[in-house]
Amino acid sequence: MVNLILIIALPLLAAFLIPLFNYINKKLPSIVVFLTTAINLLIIILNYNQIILEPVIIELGNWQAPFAINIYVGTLELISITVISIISLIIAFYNLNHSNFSSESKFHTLYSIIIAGIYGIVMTGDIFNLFVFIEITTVAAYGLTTFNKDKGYEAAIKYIIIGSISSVFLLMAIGFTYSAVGSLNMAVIAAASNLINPGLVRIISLLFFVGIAFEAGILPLSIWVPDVHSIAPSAVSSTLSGLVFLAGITALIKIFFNLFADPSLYVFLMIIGAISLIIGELIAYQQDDIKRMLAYSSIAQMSLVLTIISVGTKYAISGGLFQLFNHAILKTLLFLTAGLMIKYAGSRNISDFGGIAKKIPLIAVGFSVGSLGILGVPFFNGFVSKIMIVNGSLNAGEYILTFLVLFATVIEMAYYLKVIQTIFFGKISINPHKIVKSYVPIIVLITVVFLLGIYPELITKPLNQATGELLSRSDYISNVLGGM
Amino acid sequence: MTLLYSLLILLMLISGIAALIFDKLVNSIISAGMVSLIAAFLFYFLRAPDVAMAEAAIGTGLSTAIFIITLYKTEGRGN
Amino acid sequence: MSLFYYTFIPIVIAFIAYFLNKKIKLSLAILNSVVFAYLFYQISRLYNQWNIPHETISYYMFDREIQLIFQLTPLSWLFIFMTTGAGLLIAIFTIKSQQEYVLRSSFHLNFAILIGSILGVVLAGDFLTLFIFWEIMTWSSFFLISSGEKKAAQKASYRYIILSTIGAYLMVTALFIIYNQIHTFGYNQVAAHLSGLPITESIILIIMLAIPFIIKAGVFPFHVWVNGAHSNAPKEFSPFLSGLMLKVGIYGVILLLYFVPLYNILKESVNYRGLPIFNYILAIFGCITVITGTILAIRQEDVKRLVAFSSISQMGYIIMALAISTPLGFTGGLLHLMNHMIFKTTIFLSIAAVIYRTKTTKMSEMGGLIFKMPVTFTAYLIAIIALAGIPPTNGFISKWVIYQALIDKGYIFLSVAAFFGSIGSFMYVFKPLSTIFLGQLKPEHENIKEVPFLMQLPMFVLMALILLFGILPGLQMNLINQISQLLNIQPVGFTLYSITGAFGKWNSLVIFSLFVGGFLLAFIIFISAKKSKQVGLMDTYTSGEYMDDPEAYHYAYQYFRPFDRVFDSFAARSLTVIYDTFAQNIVKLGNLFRKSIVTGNGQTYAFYMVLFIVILAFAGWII
Amino acid sequence: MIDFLEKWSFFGGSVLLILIGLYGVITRKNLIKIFIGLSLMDTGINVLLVSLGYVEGGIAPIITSTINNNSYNFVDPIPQALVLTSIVIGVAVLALGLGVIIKIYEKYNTLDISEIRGLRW
Repeated sequence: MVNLILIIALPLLAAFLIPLFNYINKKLPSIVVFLTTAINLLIIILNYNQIILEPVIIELGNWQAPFAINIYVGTLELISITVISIISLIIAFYNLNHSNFSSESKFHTLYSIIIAGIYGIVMTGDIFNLFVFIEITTVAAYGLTTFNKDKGYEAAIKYIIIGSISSVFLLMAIGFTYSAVGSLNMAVIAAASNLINPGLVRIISLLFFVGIAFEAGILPLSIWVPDVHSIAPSAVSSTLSGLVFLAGITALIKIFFNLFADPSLYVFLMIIGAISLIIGELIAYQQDDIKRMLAYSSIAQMSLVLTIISVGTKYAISGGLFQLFNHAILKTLLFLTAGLMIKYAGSRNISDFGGIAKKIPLIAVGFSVGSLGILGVPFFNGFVSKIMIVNGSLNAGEYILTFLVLFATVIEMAYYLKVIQTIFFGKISINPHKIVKSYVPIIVLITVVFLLGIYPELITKPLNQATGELLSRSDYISNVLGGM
Repeated sequence: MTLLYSLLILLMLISGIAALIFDKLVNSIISAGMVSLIAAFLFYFLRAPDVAMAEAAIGTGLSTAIFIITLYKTEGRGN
Repeated sequence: MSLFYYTFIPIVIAFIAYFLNKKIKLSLAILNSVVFAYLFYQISRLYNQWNIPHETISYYMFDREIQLIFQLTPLSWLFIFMTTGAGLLIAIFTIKSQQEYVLRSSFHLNFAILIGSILGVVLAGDFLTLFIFWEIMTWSSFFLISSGEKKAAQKASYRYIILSTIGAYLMVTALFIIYNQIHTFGYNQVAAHLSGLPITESIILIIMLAIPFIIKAGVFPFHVWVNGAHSNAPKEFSPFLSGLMLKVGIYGVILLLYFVPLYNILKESVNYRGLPIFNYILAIFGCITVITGTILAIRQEDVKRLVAFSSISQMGYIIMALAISTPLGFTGGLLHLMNHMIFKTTIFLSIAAVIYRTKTTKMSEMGGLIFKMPVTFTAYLIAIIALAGIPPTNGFISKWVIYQALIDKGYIFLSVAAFFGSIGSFMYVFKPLSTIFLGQLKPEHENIKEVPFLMQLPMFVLMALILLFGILPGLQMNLINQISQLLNIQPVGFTLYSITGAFGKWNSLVIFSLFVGGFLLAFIIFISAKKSKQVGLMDTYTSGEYMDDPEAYHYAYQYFRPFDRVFDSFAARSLTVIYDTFAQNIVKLGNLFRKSIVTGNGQTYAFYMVLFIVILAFAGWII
Repeated sequence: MIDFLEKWSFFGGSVLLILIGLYGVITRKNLIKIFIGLSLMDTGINVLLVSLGYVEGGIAPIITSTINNNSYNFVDPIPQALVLTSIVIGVAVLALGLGVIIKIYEKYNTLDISEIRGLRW
């Protein structure tokens, strides 16, 4: 058993050593980032079998649970960090060839920091620590947004304004929680949440929701997403859209299922998610800029996940979680391939991608695999999650929700197919630019997509376990606090 | 004592509002610095001297300084 | 060979061939033909082996293993036999016909996947398997349609996929409503569960299950995708689309009504004139489909569109026959299904051959090809004779049985519609005949040759089949009676060359002899008569004006104008417009959201945040 | 009156300061003023957090020469630790934001946020 704290510490350490490495060799930073992500994956694989048996709790500084900051890795967190490590490894590999930014070492520093932050958000068992990791992630994301000099600053300023406001709300929620419970440990708060004044709990949960949902792609709060995702470099877009959203939703799930399990709030989450889903899809349909389209699609997908999870039954939650992880994989694939297509065509507009598939077939195939996965074509990973979502929502008797989800998928189909048709069957209308073709990340991601589509039990079995853990709060509390 | 706190808080709020309604940005920035300074005092009265020191140094000093630098680098350049 | 492999061999081979295709240009088409031939051979050997056991694959979903079941019945044998047969003929056809086609490799890849998925749909033994392969079928056919060379192909395929998906989602919703109660997707269990439910509930579920099939079959009011898809698909795919894909929809209807005997549930609902209301409405829709398809087909100037509308109207016959659910109707429907597949494939293939040579689909741009492409002409001629329902072709027999069934039950309106469609079909199939093949040759088509042998071969095979089944319908009836027995439908009496209808017996051998005699007589007269005089095409007279656009004066242009004028107001009221308006309104709504919400101003976004909190707080989160 | 002030002045004052900051962020057009608003919000939340941990008559949680045996008499140190972290994070974000503002000014030659709308719809 290797200490899991390493997977947060290593990227942070790498981040601050990167300027040094950069001094030695210009190529070294990207290799270092690649190595750290690879080591992280290795650590997780080594620990996998143990964590799947029972949750691992690591207390920092050898203090007992309520007093020390702790790290809690249950099954949900385990799946999340596995997905995160795989995707961050793939993106780091992509960066080996593709990071031609003028300030390369800064890019890799920030990338390492954001990875560390994402791991932290998922794994931490302490709400203030959660705040710190969210801030680490967002600050790194602000920095990464500006790497596209052109409009990056404008996107960044919007992101910073919204991010600062929501961090104030998050901090306020943490303050109220602390004043009510007297502890920052999630398990203690969970144990005490029934004793707090229910009105206060509702205020706190609203503040938490606003503070975290802005990082999780829920529409009125995440309205900055299209600007940032479309402007940032592709590797960053895929990180933000795939991983940061994943972490954000995971944090929301923890807040609403572990901390304050108040089922009367789920209906709000469901309505917010449903509205956000439909609006996100409708706006995505209008886009001509491919990355903006993908960003709106991410918003819609995240809203879908939130809506389904807030149904609150076992089937619905596992379906939503599966969709969440699928989305992380698929959006990485989509953003990476879209970025390559943009570079090749020299334009962001979908209408300029006509017939691009004849020139760069693998990239076009990668994009279509991603789209078909999101649309839920059989034997792609999205199919199983879509089926599970339908099953979950129908099982809970949410017929209107099922209708909305399927309606949204039809709209989604309309805009993804527009792109696929253009890139495969359109007329060539561009004079192509030379690009570095990196096939390995795309092939790996396509393989993962089909692997999960054909053998869904790879993820559905752990997911069922994770859902079981989420729905039994008392186990979580007693796991962390022991016999207290 | 309570009255003193309340007065300080009132002053803080007034400087906060002033920071927002002043036309000249320099005045706004200085008002914002005032808010931080009063907050530092409040921290001290709330038995948090360490926080008070940090707020005084960072909130009042550093923040104001970087605001002024930004102002100088942007619209203040002409003046 | 295991049933499971029938679905996966084409798919796997397709991917292998796709990568081979970079090196060897024709490898995909040839490999596909070989694979389909092998499958065809294997499937023909499966005939009469109805008791081979079910096969299952387990697929872990939700929190349990779900069994995907594959099974073989006479019904599914009929469809897999037809699928691989049609696939084989078309694959052979494409070897030569696609040499200049850029998206060749994508065509073959998707075509093989499509064949595999149709085999999966038909061999499926439970609804989930059916749904999975149904989706794959929809998607691969979507890619096939959108790989058409015309620009409109993309829009057409778009309409196709959106409609299909809406149908599929209705089906999946119904399936999971049922699944949540019985935790299985098996045909029998679902049927048993549905018969236990209150009648309205089960009828709603049945309709939801049936809609994807009805959409795929192109029945009114979901026929809007058919003409666009058929006319814009690659010319080699249109035959398959019309000949087989539409029939898979029919397979679904048969599956629901008879195989999973939901008809028994429907019988207990409101009956109207001896039919469950669902069936009656389906029959009426079939009848409307016949009329709409016929009228619209007559108007078309584009030959592929014309034949597409003809497909719609023929599907109406089949639906009508199946919906009235008498033994005779069922037999007629299945007969017509097979026969339509044969002759419609022939028509589309001969048109594909014409397009291959002339590169156009506008009828007014062709003419006089009879001397240049005699084989294609003969294929087209025989096929349209079958389509119009003239003996001694197979089309006549199936239509005859359908009429018998309709009149026997006394559905006057349906019978009149069927006759109307039959007469209309004379008109619309004659239009391409006279304008493409007869008349005068266009100057630019002076050097056209007959298509290569590999393209003629499928046409010969199909022509032979049309005549064979026209003379010996007993060959088909043998299988149909086996299906009837399986589905507990009373078989219809038959011998090798005769069928017993409601009002008598049809003996095709006698009629065939008569026709051969008549044909010989006519041929002798034709030989002995004086040869007609050939006039140049542009040798047209106007009243002293110079003609700068002879195309507009071509006699093929607005061929049946007087007839069309009668139905102008009818044709203007298009369903497509309604669907399009609905879609546009959704798009407009999205645009409204986009313009009003995403203003680009960071401050507005901050304001949304505050507003969001306030609204949530006062909507009941806090207060 | 005094009781009311004693009970609510810190809480009310800090919440009001946050709201004032929020108002500034939403209404002021100038980017620097918006960031002043953000820093006001930060200050407000810091005061709020510290006041939540304040114990009436307690002493500062720092080691001094005075001997104090009554450990309950300490003001809760955790919120103060939080506030320290939050101040540092706040100023980091502020510095980053102001840096971006300088770049924006170089590019758009304005600080009016309503004119910086290259990315929309």
